[in-house]
Amino acid sequence: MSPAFLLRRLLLAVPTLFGVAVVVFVLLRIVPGDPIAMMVPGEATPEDIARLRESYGLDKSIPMQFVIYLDHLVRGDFGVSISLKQDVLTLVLGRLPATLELALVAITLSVTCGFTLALASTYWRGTWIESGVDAINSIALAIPEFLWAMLLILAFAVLMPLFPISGRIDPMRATAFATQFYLVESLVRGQFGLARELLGHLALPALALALPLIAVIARVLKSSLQEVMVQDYILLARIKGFSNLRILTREALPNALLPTITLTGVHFIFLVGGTVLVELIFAYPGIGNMLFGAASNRDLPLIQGVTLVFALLFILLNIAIELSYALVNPRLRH
Amino acid sequence: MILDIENLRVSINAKGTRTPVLRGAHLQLEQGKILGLVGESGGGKTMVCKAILGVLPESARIESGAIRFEGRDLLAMPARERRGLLGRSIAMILQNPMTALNPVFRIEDQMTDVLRLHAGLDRAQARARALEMLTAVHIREPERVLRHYPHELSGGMCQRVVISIAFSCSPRLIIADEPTTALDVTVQHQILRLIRELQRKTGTSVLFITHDLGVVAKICDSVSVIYAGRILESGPVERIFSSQHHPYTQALLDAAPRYDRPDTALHPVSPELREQLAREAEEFDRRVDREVAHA
Amino acid sequence: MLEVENLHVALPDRGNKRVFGRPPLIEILKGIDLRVSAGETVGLVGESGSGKSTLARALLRLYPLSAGSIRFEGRDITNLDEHELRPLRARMQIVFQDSQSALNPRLTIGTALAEPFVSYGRASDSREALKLAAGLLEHVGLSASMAARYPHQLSGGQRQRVGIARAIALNPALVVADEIVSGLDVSVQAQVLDLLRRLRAETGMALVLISHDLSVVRALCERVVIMQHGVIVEAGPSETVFNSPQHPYTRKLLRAIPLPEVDPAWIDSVDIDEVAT
Amino acid sequence: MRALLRNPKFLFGAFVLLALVFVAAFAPWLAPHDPMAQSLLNQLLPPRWAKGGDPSFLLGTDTLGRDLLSRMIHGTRPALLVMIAGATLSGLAGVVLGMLAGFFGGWLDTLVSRTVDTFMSFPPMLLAIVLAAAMGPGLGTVVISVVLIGWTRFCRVVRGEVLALREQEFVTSARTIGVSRSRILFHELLPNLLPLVIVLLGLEMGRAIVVEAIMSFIGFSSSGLATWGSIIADARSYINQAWWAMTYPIVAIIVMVLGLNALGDGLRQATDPVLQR
Repeated sequence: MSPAFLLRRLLLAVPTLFGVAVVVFVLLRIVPGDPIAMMVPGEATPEDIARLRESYGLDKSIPMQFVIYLDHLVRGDFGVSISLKQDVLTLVLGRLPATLELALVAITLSVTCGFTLALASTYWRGTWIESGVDAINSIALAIPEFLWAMLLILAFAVLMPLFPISGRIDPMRATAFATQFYLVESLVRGQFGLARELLGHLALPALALALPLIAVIARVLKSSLQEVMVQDYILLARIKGFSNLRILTREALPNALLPTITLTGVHFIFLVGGTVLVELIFAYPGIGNMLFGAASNRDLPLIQGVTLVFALLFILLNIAIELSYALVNPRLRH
Repeated sequence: MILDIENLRVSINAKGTRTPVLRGAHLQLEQGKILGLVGESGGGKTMVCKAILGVLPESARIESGAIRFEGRDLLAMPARERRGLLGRSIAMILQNPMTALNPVFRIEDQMTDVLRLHAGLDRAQARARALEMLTAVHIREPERVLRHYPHELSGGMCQRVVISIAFSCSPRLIIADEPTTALDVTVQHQILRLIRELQRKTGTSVLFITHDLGVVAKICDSVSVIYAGRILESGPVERIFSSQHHPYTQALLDAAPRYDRPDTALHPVSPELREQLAREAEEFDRRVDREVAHA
Repeated sequence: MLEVENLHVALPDRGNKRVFGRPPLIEILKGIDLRVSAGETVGLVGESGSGKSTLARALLRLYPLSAGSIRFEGRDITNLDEHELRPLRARMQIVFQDSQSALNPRLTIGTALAEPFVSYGRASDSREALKLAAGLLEHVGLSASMAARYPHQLSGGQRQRVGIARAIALNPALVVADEIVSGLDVSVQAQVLDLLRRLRAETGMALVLISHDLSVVRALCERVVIMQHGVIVEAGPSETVFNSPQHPYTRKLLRAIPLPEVDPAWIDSVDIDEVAT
Repeated sequence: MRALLRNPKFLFGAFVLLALVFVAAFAPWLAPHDPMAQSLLNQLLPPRWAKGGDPSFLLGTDTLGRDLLSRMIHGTRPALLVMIAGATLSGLAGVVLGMLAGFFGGWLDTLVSRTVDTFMSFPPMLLAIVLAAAMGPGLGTVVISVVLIGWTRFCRVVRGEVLALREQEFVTSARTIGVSRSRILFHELLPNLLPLVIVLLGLEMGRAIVVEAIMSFIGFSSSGLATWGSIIADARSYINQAWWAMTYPIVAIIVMVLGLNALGDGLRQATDPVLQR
């Protein structure tokens, strides 16, 4: 991985970020109704409103407003939430760790399960294991996370109550944490009881997010493995006398990773995007859930803040995926 | 006799239909010699080679016959023992050097893994042996080549590396499947000489699979011609390239242009000959079916 | 008929992407001079990396030239744009090496062969174009019923015949054949070479036959051009070049060809050491 | 056509789609009750076959005593509308832009690619929510959300495919026989894109139904209508009293999604010439 490549990639993100800023600006300007009118208490005078309008730059022309808006963004000033009356950036950053932990658990789950399924069905090719994996896959693939979430609620919360269906942790115990990364913190501190409770709350939302990705990874990795397994160098490895397991994991897997990362990369992003909905369904206190509150209160600065943070997250994730691609591909390594 | 294939019958069973691909093939390779196996694509050359190595496709079934390696039938051997022979006693050189090496590993890893598995060498010993082998295939800067990835080497260089891997465990049999077909003609010349040189030095026997009778004439001691899964004729190269040969061998010779005989007309293998060979193959199939029905 | 002077072609090096801007160019052809007379057959021989396939495409202006000039039938075509080239394209054709990729996988053979007639208005309607296409198929020794098939349903030799049929559809003055028999069995190769020989005799078209195989070129060509690393090292009548090769590279190429004659000395007549990586 | 009728995936998909169209068309006649009619006497009735079920409410009732079967039947209408309008519009926009960007490259490609990147930088639901906050709830909002989320999927895939196809020799070959650029795009490339677009359309139609359900679930679809999403949203609140209410719409949506995917897949299998032997 050359620094030049990384630089190129980061620079390419600039127009995308700018595009995101433009789209958010346009979307929020087409909102009917006056956002200022909602911000002020009923007894405010027209002078008060005008003053506020001026302080938000809303009395200027649209291009001027855009410049002011960009200027604020660049300085990291996302404004003040209308409904919560707090700094947007602080609010979003306070909730972000919960979303990140959810996404991380879901991604770990999908990568582990996806790899296991793909490797197992390649190793036991032509047996019932392969057909079983294929069947599960095609169903998991077709059903989006929203329906999985509902099915999981039905199955594991109502018919067979194993897991809680809402929240992140008992609020009484949430005060024990110094950071917002509850799961990481409890694991680092060795508080496994707390970690178990956190994971219990995470189980269903993470599974709902992970299931479609598990299927994608299993399918793509399996077909790449099958493509790789008929290559000459695999034949040569077999003729070198290596065991089947070693050939699969040592010789074939690294080669199958390349197409798998390319083809599944975008699905990791879909997974992170899916947190918005899954958080709402499971009342999980991340930024996605905050967004719904903001949307129903028409809290424009907050909507804008969450949107921009998500966009930034997506762009970083994209770069991480490309980096991992370069890392396993010797042709790009130097 | 290091390799003795007797009456080998293999068929492919796909979608309920059985297609014979090897029809009672016989093949004899003497210790320390190079045997050429020649034929057109689809004639069964590759199937012979896959049958010896035990890497036939899943749809293929061995119906009868024996593949004796140093007197022991590979087909009757337990799978684990048979696999133990691979790499140690039997090695292979593949057609396309650019795809024969694993693209994600350095040359060093790909040369030493087999040495560590079979020769019981440690990392340093294996590396020393790898350098020795690269020198033996006349690579000038073996140290540097070890650090490279396959895509950083030319086709000819990759094939030298593949050859050095094949010879590194001092196998007694090497199967070379069209090892020069993908190479330029000048590189082919070098690689052929290299294989000949190493083979003479180590006394290894080589089964050399090719479609090019010219290559056979230059490198092999004896030759077998295969068509539709049947060996049409076998014999020392001197005989086959002098006068007495099968009409099919003659037809192959007549089809290839020669720069030293520009005025000779080119003749494809005639439909009549193909028909006759197909009839013979069918007859063989019917005979086998009758035998099976009897038994 | 075709005159190429001091032709230079440079193509972008895709393996070497820059942080900004375009990838650097690699010069593939470094000053090629070539003449082909009407009805002549010229063989272009070289090993991989010699630039022969690039030359094939550059001759037909399928690649941008960085220097030099190409004249075709007395007209300078060096700087013509695609629109101006269009009428000339009917006069110069190419047959590609990879017959699989050269045919649209989702068009029938008939449609593919009717295409030249349609695009040059040589057929009044699509039915007539299809009829002409069927005639073409028979002309190259295939049955007219092949028209309903798709490329993947044909064998390699059959596909290559279709490629040839498409190239000769408009009666071109020049056909460039780029490695069209490599990868085919000798018997099929003999058939395709025979077809080319017959078509040339019938139509009087000029043929530039590109191949890595000197024997193939010798069988068909009156003149031969030997290329190495983007330059021509030797050119002349086949007779002369094959009987008394002047350039050491030509001699090396000829010596490297294994003739089907037992000759124990041949194998030792090569320097075994690695050339350059 | 025969291949279609023998393809089980296509048959299953076609059956599901036709059933949906039929139910949507005759909803008022098929539904036993008014989907909005509340009845405090018939709150939370279980399905007819369960203990305490009422024969006139086949699938039971919700907390307001509305007939679930009638609500399910009327829910097919918004589902069908969003599915057809959303998938068609996003497919059209994505395919056209993807083809143009991939084929012509240059500034057009840069513009389209950057726009796709920008749209993909929003979580799909976030886009829909922001849009709903701006436009207010309603079926129109849902359709626009489906298009805004969906067009990038088409565009990305089609552009990539065109880029890959453009490198194939048959495109160069078409140039050499004088085929114009627009004919290359529509006559040569489009047939190669169709199988892919068919599959994508099947997937997108399924997704559109899900997006509609999600938007109803979070209350951003039309509030005055009985939709499958609104049944899920209502049932979520009384899930511990009547778990079955939620299963009807979930099962309906899953069957629709699987059916539409199979329809696209089967249609491709039966019509793609490359898959025919």
